[in-house]
Amino acid sequence: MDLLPSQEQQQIVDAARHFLEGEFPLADALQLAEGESRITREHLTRIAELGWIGIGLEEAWGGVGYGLCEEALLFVELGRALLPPSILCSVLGARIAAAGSTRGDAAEMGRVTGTILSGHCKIAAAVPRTSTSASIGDVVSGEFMLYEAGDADFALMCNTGGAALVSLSALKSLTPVSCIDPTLSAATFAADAIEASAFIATAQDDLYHRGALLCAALLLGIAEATLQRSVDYAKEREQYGKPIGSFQAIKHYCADMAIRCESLRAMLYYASVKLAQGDDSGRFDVHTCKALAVNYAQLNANTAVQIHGGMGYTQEMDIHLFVKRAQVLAGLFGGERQHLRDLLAQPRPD
Amino acid sequence: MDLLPSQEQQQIVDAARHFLEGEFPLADALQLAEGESRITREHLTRIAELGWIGIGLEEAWGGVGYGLCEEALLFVELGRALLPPSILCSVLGARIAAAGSTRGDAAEMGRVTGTILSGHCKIAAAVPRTSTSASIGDVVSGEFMLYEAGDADFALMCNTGGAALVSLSALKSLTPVSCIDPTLSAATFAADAIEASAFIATAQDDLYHRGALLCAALLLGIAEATLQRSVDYAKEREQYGKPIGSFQAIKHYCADMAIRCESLRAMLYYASVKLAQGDDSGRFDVHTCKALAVNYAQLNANTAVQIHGGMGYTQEMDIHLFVKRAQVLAGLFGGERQHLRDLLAQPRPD
Amino acid sequence: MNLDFSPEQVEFRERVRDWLHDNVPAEKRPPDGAEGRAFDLAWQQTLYRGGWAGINWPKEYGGQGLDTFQQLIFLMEYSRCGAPGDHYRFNGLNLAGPTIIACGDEAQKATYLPPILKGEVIWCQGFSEPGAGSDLASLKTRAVIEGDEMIVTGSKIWTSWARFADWQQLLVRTDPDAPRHQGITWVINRMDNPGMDIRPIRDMAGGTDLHEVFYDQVRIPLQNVVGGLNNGWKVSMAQLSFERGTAFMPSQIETQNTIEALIELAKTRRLEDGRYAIEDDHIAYQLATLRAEIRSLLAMTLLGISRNERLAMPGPEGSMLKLFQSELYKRITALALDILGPDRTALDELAGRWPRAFLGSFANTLGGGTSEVMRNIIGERCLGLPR
Amino acid sequence: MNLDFSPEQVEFRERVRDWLHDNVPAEKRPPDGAEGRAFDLAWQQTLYRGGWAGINWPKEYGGQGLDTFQQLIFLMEYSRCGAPGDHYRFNGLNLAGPTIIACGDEAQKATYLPPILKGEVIWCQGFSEPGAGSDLASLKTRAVIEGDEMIVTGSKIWTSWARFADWQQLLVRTDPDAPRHQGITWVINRMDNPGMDIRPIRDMAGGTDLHEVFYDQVRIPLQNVVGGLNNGWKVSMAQLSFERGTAFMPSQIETQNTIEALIELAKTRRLEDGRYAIEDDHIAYQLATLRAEIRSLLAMTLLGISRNERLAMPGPEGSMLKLFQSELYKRITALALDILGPDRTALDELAGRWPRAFLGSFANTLGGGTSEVMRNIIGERCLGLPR
Repeated sequence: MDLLPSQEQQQIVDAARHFLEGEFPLADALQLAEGESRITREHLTRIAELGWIGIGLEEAWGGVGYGLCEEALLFVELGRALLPPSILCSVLGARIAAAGSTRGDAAEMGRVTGTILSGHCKIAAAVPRTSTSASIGDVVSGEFMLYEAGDADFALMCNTGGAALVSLSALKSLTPVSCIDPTLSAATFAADAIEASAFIATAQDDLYHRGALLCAALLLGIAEATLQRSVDYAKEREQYGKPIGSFQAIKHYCADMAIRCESLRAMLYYASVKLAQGDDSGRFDVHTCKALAVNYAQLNANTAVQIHGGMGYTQEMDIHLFVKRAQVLAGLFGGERQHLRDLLAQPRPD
Repeated sequence: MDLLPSQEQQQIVDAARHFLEGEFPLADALQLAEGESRITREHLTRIAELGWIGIGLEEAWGGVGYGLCEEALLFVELGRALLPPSILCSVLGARIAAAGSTRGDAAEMGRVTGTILSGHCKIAAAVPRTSTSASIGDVVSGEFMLYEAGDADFALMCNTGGAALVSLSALKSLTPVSCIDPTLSAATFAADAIEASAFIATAQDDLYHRGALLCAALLLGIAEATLQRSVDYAKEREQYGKPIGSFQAIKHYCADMAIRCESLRAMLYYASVKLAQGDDSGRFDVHTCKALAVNYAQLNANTAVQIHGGMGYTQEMDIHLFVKRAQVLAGLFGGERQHLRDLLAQPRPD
Repeated sequence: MNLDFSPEQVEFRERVRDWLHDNVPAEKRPPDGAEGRAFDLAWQQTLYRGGWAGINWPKEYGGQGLDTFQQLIFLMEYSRCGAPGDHYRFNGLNLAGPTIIACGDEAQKATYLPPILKGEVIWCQGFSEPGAGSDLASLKTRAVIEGDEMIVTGSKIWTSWARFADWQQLLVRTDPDAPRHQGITWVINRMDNPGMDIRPIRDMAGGTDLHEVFYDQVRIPLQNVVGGLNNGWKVSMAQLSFERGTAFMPSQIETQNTIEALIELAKTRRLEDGRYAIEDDHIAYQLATLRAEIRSLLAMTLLGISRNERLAMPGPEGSMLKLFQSELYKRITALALDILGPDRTALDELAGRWPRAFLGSFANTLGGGTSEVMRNIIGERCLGLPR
Repeated sequence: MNLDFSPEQVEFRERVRDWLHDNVPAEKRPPDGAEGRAFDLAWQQTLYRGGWAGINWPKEYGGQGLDTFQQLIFLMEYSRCGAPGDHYRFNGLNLAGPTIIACGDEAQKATYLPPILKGEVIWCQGFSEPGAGSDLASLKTRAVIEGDEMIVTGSKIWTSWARFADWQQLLVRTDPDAPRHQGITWVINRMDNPGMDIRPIRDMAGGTDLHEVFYDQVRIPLQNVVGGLNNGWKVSMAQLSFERGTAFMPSQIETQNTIEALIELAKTRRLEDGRYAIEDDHIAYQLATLRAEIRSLLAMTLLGISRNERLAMPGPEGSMLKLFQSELYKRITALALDILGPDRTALDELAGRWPRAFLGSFANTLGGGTSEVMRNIIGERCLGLPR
């Protein structure tokens, strides 16, 4: 038993962080036009070359053959760097396509798997606007909020029953929406019995909980990044002749933020292991993880604004991007309320 | 328009505070045996002599003839001094008896009114353990928690429908309960169609809302007393070579406690005026006041323990008595949940 | 303890209500910018013509010379009928104007007050500096006296509406050798004064109302000094007590509109599970608690006014109102986003005003003194805790 | 990242489980006092005889010489089956014992360690003083060296179980002229030493486990000094890291039992409106959030152990566990009272253990470092913020 990342796992983390800091400095995001994507098609292929999209996919399907733990570790770094959720959709999309390639239109899905893994296919996230109205299966209906539809090929939609890929060309009328997150484009659409390109049921591959876990990893990245920025700023910025970090109000905000990071990181590791090994408590732990992640990432990002004072409220610093991204990720793969309900409904975990 | 107490009202407050500090110093409460009442029969008659029990009662009924505002101001001071809730029951009980004296067994109720007002009759508070099961009217049923039954003559019970006085001798079997508040005795009883000595419907005199408001006043006394003690202690107690009140953690706790006091005091004044003049929003304002009072008094008392450190956790200081009394008062005349529901159900107040 | 209005006050309220009913513009205020300025000035002109400008300002400068209660009655009716917010007019009406009334000389009053009420000018503030946000006393913008002028060099930040303002109330350091709270001067500056550079700052809600302002050898006549040279700390403290006293009254009253709108939203929006939001007890209790706290905010405002009326000067309790209200507003907008579910990420009609209000709410606990500074002030000035 | 136990660890767990199943006493621990002491010692003796005393203590002193993971496995099984809490044994097993192992000399180890494991003695602590609660370094209890003894005069407070303890780990000032963190010595004191006066303090939950202890010319042999004269600060800091590291592991695991019991309570108690408490969404979300946070507390404990195992010494993260758990526990018990409604004021069967637990919970954010001190430590030692 050892809950810390192994040396090999730590290398994946370090390499990812190094690459992301070098290639996707957040300062760039401050220069983008509203709705302009930080990840171009070209970027996506470079990311794919690193093996990130197939990192947790079995080698037999063209993946790298690591597991969920490595995927989760990588997504913490992607969250910290505020890379867009379409990468999460690519990772899950590759699994749908790969599974789809074993039945139905096998050749086509095999080809799609390849294009996703090579980064030549972009997948937008479609979130049911109310889960009661959405129906996701071989045929898809309902109202959805769609992120990064711009130059995407597919939309990925997912609920507790399963996950589907829908060709973006099948969606007739997208209504553009001005997104709270200026680095993401958004739109809504109503699907009325659209045929999915591929669908995979939860019983076959539990992408809902996998997605929720990876989304929690992205949120941990936000919680940690905003803590780090706050601590750095509190050491540097002086008021009344002292660094503001020496004032208890600020120091205690930071301490509470640190506990949230520690709690969430521990829970992410724990849930990753449990879900990966198909443990009885795996889903309970994922619900726990996502519920905490939504709550903690928002608290940390929002507190970071307060710690940064007036500057934190401007778009000259990047703090606001974390606040906004946390709102987007809060809704992906089940909101806080839903995960809390689900975890309370479960029997006592061992 | 002037929301502050008038000069005459302020005199009532000052006199009450002076009397209470002199006659009922809280230090005495620390010496009591568990369950022993701070207010003996003799004390009660002295209090009655001051006119406190009939302060808000019409002169025609033997009262002093002030109104609800003066009553509320007095009860803040009674709350601050942690005088027991039976005094509140006497104040309301006098109204029930007085109204009862206008019908039914008029002579008997006239006599009871007199004994209550003269402090020769003690009234215990009976709280429905679940409001759904309690039925309060000319006949009373349900399960109740009873405070200060010891040497009481009547129990007062009240819900939104009205308020009743039940002779304590009519209650067959009291089951003593060890009360969280060591200065109060407690018991439970189940009433199965017991005839009330007197009952007054809300339509005739709204004792439920009056009781809730005065209970909120008692809770404001707790909120203010614990703030005052905390501030005094924070100025005096040194750690790390400085008064602890100079540390932001403590200072900011105190600031938040002060805001709660200011908010609750303003609301108490406002609601008193509104309820007294029968304004449309009167009940809304009382629900608001009691809901805030329960919440704020608990927060302030609990925070005061933390500010007082280890000493606050002992029975050598009086802070714990406020923590405990706040729990008792939280349940009288409707809990926080109930008042929140009621206030939300009302139309927008003007 | 009474909330009764006198017959005269009731009659006054009727007049206010009638006039507002007939005169409040039907069209919405255009977004910020030149059109916003034009709208604000036009509305102020309408108020002035109607005899409603400067309710409690002295008559000789165009005000109505009425008391705080009449001002309160006016503001309550004003807020209730959804009349336009102060926007660009805020500074002149609530900060610069009252400060000049309190500390200015006769000439200054005659020169600067009437144009504010007549809707001819917009004012802005120049207090905070890049290095000194909460710590106002450490400001570094220098003013060297030369003859009957001061020559100002330095920079200011968080100046609202600077691009669209005519005048600025500016704090500068006139004596660098004096202790930090001394040697500061409060002075009136023209915004088209040569040597100034005004740079808008984009805030997280997308607005560009805030600015950084740079001063390079900017000349200001000494007759523009208000309250005397090197006396600026005192003048600005008087102002902060207005800011924390009555200046936010309209927004306190407005907060009630906001929570009522949120309750309406909760009655019509469905959650992920298909229920109306208000049917979720967790949401219902939060709404009820906010409604209760906002009701007490109104009561606190009335209590504060009653106190001011007796004591003739706003007390430190104004800091409590400021802190309480700004934190409440943050909780309201955060709850709104929770109610909206996945739609919360939409900045347009889909989610109404709420996501933008949520982003804007972060300013409330920073501007005009951070919540932490307010807690210090409450602890030290209201409760007497040691610094 | 793995949670797999090795075959040996699984086998170990089976043995623990079996033994506990056969040996955990059926009767409840009697209330505190002499009977409590007898019960605790008897249970420790049973553990010792069964070969389960001092799981990770060296074998030569009666321990089992096993690793942290085996200790963890033992504690998880122990907590799960509802075995007796540490109570009076806490100090010897978790604080005094480990400190002597880490800093004691050979003779001290041989003398003091075995009786702890064999269930022969109870230990208590003498650190805090009336004037110095959180600020340990300002302690004033004086010890004057005379020959091979020290003579102690002063007083200590918050000493748990003092009336029922045999030994005390005591911090005294041996060099009054040294800077405040120096000149302090950690020494072993007999509780029946002449010159001592032990006064119980009644806590708000009604317990009398806490004491004030007065020392009037109390003589302690110098051979009882652990870690060297004037080196007591370092020794006690090592101890605080045990306290914040693994000592609270059992109670962290216990917290899970508590929230599960509260969830059960919510399923069977009815609210004022007649519904079961768990049907109220507000209560349900709070229960779910607490269940989630307590699940993460377990994960944090495992992460902490994994870290300790690699780094060989508990890190400052232990402070996070301490703070997180104590605040969680307060929220659990406060929620319990909310669920209980009017019955919450009963300290007997009517409301079960909850009201007393609520009162007792206040101790958690005070003892062993207040929450405010813990936040300072986290800010300064974990995050590197300036003092």
